[in-house]
Amino acid sequence: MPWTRIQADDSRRPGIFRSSHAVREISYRDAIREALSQALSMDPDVFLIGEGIDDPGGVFGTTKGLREVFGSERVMDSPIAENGMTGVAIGAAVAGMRPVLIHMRVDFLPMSMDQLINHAAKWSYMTGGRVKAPLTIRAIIGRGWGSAAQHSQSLQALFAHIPGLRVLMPASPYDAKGLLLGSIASDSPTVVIEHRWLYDQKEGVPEEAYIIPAGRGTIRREGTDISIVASSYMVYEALRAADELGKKGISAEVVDLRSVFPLDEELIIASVRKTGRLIVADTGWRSCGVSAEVAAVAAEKAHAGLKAPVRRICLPPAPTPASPALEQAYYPTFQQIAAAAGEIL
Amino acid sequence: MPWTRIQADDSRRPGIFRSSHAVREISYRDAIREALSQALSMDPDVFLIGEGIDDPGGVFGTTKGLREVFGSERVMDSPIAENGMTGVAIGAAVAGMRPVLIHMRVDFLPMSMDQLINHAAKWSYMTGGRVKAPLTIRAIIGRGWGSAAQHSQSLQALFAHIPGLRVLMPASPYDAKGLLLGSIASDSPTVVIEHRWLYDQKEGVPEEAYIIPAGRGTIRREGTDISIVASSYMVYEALRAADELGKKGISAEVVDLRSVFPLDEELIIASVRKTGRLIVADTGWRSCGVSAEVAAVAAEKAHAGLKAPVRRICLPPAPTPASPALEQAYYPTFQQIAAAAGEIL
Amino acid sequence: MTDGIDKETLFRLFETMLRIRLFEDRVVRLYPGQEMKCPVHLCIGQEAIAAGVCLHLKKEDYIFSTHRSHGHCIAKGMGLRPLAAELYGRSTGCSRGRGGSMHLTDPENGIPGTTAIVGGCIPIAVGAALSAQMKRNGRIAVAFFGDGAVEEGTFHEGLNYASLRRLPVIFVCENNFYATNSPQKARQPEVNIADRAAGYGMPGVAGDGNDVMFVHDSCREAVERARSGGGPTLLEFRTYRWKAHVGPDSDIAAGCRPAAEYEEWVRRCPLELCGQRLIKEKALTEDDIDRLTGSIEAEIDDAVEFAMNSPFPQQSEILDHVY
Amino acid sequence: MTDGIDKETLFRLFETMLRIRLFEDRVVRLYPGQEMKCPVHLCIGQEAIAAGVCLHLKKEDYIFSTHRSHGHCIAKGMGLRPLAAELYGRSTGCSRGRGGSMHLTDPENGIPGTTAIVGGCIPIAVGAALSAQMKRNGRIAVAFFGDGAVEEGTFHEGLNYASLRRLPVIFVCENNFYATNSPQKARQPEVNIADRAAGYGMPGVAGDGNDVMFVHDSCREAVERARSGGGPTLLEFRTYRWKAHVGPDSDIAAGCRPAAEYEEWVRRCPLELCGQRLIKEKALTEDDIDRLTGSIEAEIDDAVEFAMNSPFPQQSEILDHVY
Ligand SMILES: Cc1ncc(C[n+]2csc(CCOP(=O)(O)OP(=O)(O)O)c2C)c(N)n1
Ligand SMILES: Cc1ncc(C[n+]2csc(CCOP(=O)(O)OP(=O)(O)O)c2C)c(N)n1
Ligand SMILES: [Mg+2]
Ligand SMILES: [Mg+2]
Repeated sequence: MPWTRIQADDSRRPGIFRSSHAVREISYRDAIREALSQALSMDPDVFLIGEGIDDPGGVFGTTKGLREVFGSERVMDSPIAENGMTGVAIGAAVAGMRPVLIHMRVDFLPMSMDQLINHAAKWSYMTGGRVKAPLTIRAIIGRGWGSAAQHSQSLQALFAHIPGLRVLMPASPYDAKGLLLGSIASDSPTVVIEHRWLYDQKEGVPEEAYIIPAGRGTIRREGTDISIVASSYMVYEALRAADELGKKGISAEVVDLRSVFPLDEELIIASVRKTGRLIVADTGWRSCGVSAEVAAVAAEKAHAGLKAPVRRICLPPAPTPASPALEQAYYPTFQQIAAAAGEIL
Repeated sequence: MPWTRIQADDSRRPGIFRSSHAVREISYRDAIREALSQALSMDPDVFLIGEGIDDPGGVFGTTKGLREVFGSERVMDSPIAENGMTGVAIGAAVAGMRPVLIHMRVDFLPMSMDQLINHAAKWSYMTGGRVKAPLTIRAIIGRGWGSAAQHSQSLQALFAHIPGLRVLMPASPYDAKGLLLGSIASDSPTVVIEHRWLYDQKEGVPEEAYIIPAGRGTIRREGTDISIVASSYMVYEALRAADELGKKGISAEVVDLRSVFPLDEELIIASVRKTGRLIVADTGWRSCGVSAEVAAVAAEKAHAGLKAPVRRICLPPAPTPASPALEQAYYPTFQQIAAAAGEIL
Repeated sequence: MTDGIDKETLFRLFETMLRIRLFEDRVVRLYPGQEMKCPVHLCIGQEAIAAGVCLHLKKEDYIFSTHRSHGHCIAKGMGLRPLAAELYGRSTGCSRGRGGSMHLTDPENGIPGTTAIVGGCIPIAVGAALSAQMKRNGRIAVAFFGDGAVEEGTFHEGLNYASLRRLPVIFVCENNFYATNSPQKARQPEVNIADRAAGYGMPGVAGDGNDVMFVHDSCREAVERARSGGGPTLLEFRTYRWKAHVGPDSDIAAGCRPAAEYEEWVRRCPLELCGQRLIKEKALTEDDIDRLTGSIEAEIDDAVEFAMNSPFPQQSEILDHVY
Repeated sequence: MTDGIDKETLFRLFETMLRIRLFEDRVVRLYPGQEMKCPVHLCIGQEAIAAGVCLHLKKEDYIFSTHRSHGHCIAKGMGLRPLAAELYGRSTGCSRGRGGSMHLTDPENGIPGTTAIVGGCIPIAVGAALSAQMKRNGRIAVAFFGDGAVEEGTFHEGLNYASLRRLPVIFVCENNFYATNSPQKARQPEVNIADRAAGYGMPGVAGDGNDVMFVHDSCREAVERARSGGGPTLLEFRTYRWKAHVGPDSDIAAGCRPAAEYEEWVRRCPLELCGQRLIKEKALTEDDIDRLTGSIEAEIDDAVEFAMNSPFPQQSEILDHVY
């Protein structure tokens, strides 16, 4: 098991991006490709599979060139059969492989909820821990250009409800590499959700393989007046909101969840206790969403510290509209976050 | 449309069960069968479909005898093909029928999440409201007898996350009939989740057809010291907990959500403002669950009134164990609710 | 005329194909303007199937389709105005701007909606056929889908149920040999898609999807079977997409598909095949085609102008139509 | 001996069937005691399939199965102690009491787990075969499933992929003509399940699942094909369940299935057929059968005692093994 030889990095790096691990800046896209390439190099049991992942585009560039290096035996195209192929990946995993199953959009995962929820998530438990299903699922979310109701969802909450799964949402290149390698190394099924709008983001990323374990958030910016807890692309909106608020003399702390299941409750609680105010910004819907869970954790475990009502910044309770005019109303931005902060300060 | 002729009953009846509508007491099971039978009688576009629904058992008695009365053209057996048959039901619905699709266990619905989430929930929106999918899905949850990980889940949160769906969880016979008729009458896809342990509960239920609209909870017991918000079977555990607490001089208010999506936020907020304390008891898991949503609503909209941390009573974050010894640790009861109340009073 | 197709029919088929082609050619030209802000999956090269199938259908018959549905909707009778307006995200669009190119609707013309989930429309079409059977209203339903959809469980579940209940539905597989850039042989064993019909106890027919007369002929029988209670049919029409999977550009230079393959199919353009035949049979002259082209172009001009002059939905309407 | 089956093999097949039968008969007797607190789906009447298939398999070959898996696991080599302990929810159970009857595990004997979701095990078995192909370890995988599973999309998606990749997997459909109380003809058009194989470009064989020699014979070829890189096979064995869908009782009196149908199948008991044959061929006497019965009963006594004396899992372990 080469996986035990990789160094675990569980630092909760403060500060904004691009600041640390200075050697070399690469994009979120390249960080993902590097993680996949290193995993394939290190462990012959790792393979990638997904619809069209070996095509010239290479899943927005994240798998580009890997088939040429590792062969089509380990970087495999797939039929359009999401539930079945999830089952195939589970079967390979319980028989000793470490598959990485790649979906161009998270919207196709509802097709595979049976294999994910009833099988992958439960295999270890149902076998009394005797058989593990070390499966990584990459799924992509995004925003805009009229992708409409079926090509634009942000369904992390559906997975984050299910014990037995882990759900990661890297916001930075550094995290994208470390969380993805961590999930491939882990013996449990993990869903890694990437945001298309982050692929061009750059940051210092170590060349060697490293692992960020699930369940650890990080402080992106320290602050004292209000906590903005966010994940994935919403971390950027939160940072912009913090800039805006800073101009008004308000000091916002930005917490990046990185892992939405399990949650880093300690980090959330500590931040809320410090600032006394909480905004949660999520890429998904509100009802029973990740934002609900974060708010609930605060209400349960940081109640005494909460000086004001919690605010949630989420998608409105509607499917995604195609029209650009409606998309503008649909997607929350830093302005809404800043405005919400104004309401509770 | 016979549906417009049914009287809507949106009373939020206080008090415990068996107290009102006194004429005739029937069981939750019979209330469901009566609703189905009346819907079939009133509207030729209504039909029932599901795996084995016409067999001698008749879905725990809830469809028993209906095929004999309405014929196998309207009370139909189905192949074992949950996603496909959900699609068939949607297709029938958009072409003018009002199907009721019945699942013996909610655990089989992950098979059909694609048709439910990507199609049923979005059809009205994607067509700009020009075409509706009036589909009712009945799904059953339960407890015990080693049903284990794949036959025991309580997955309401997965549906309650999705705009375009409605999710109802009747706790009483009166509600079972009214909510089911309401969902058949509605033009939107609705998931009605029934609890097996409630089938023998009896209550006064009017003979005529009536409708309880989605989004309205009800106060099951008035109280002043603490609010216990629950749904489905957990309403009974909440009422027993309230009895226990009453013996110690603590006055608990029990709120039955009835509709978990949309939530009756007004009712929750009013209760929390009155009592200042909140326990949420749900049949499902915690993370991103219905209990998270209720707690988040309180933290957002009743913050000023909250005198203590919120507590959630849910399943532990594990799949369901088969062993009776572990089942005992798995399912929360009124004791845990009462103990949680003790902690925050 | 030969093959049992009269000139009148052939002309109508040609006209429909031309309307589809010219409309999508216009999309190709307009798209770079970046005002049509939604992904477009063009069916240029595949028009014969939409035309050949839909000519058999009555207004009240149902069609269901996919991400690549412009052609099917035009052939089924959708006006170009609401179609163009939908692509431009306007409130006058056929789906009031909520759907975009992938979700077109026209219930008055038997288009209850289209879905961009591969295989998603198959069981839904079966359900519409179930409704028709129960209501005894004589309607039939058609599901259009690609070769990729054949791999989805919905294909299997849909065909099984349709056959079991002998439902009035026709499964029309447009086999263009690719799902995005993935060739059929990377996704399916070497079995003709039409031959899968036998496993469901229903007839299957395969053939040239660029020959509109073949499409029309082979579909006639399926329609008769469906209308007369004979149950479903699986039709596999082989064809080729000229443009990239999504968007107005070619993907050949990018190495997505072999250039020689592409060129061979372009030589077999469905409009050329049909047009040449009409000319040979003296049912049409080059001039007629020009005139027809002119009048359709004018129709498209009007549709685009209508769209551009139409209002966008209001932001305040964001929660409308959810339920 | 005739049919190319030697006495030794036939005897082993008989012994395996008898072990399954006697174990499940014991479950029938013990179940009313209400200490086996989990739903049991008995395979009494269907034992020949488990026995005939598994005799070909090596310890390290994989099997995957369903809610009705006692027989498959016993035939594949699972000990009766961990099996009984699992049914009693003990921590010494094969799944440490977490799985119950529907989720049996024995990785050392090639049983990575069973799933009670209809059709769920099919793609998973395909994935295990993919692993074997990639690791070149010579293993094969078998998926056992019922006639109901044939209707699920997972059947279609699994078979398509297995054939595409020529994976070493065998699909064993135990067609007992019912899914719960729903007859096959209410769920599928009239097509032999084995004939569906052609649509996937793989061989399909159908036959008498109560004739253990037929099962064993027809499986041999499938195993050879799988091991030699020839790809998957679909086998349909027709059989009948004697007990209710779930639980130890008969469902005949309740009107779930016709009594005459049941009686006809009981006359064709797989153990009787095989036992008579062994006796006729003088490979076995009634006395031998009695002795064998006695020794298996003793093994079962031991297993039940082991189970009853085993501890339950601790409540404090409720979060163990989730990840
Ligand atoms: C369930 C699902 N999986 C994947 C996709 C992404 N996707 C969109 S179109 C497409 C290819 C479909 O191929 P085919 O069915 O042959 O239709 P074509 O595009 O060739 O017309 C894929 C994989 C999707 N939309 N839905
Ligand atoms: C996906 C799914 N749907 C429904 C069920 C409920 N169910 C359990 S067993 C069964 C019948 C299965 O029939 P078959 O596959 O023929 O197996 P058999 O019980 O006859 O051995 C059904 C419908 C289930 N477990 N999983
Ligand atoms: Mg295609
Ligand atoms: Mg069966």
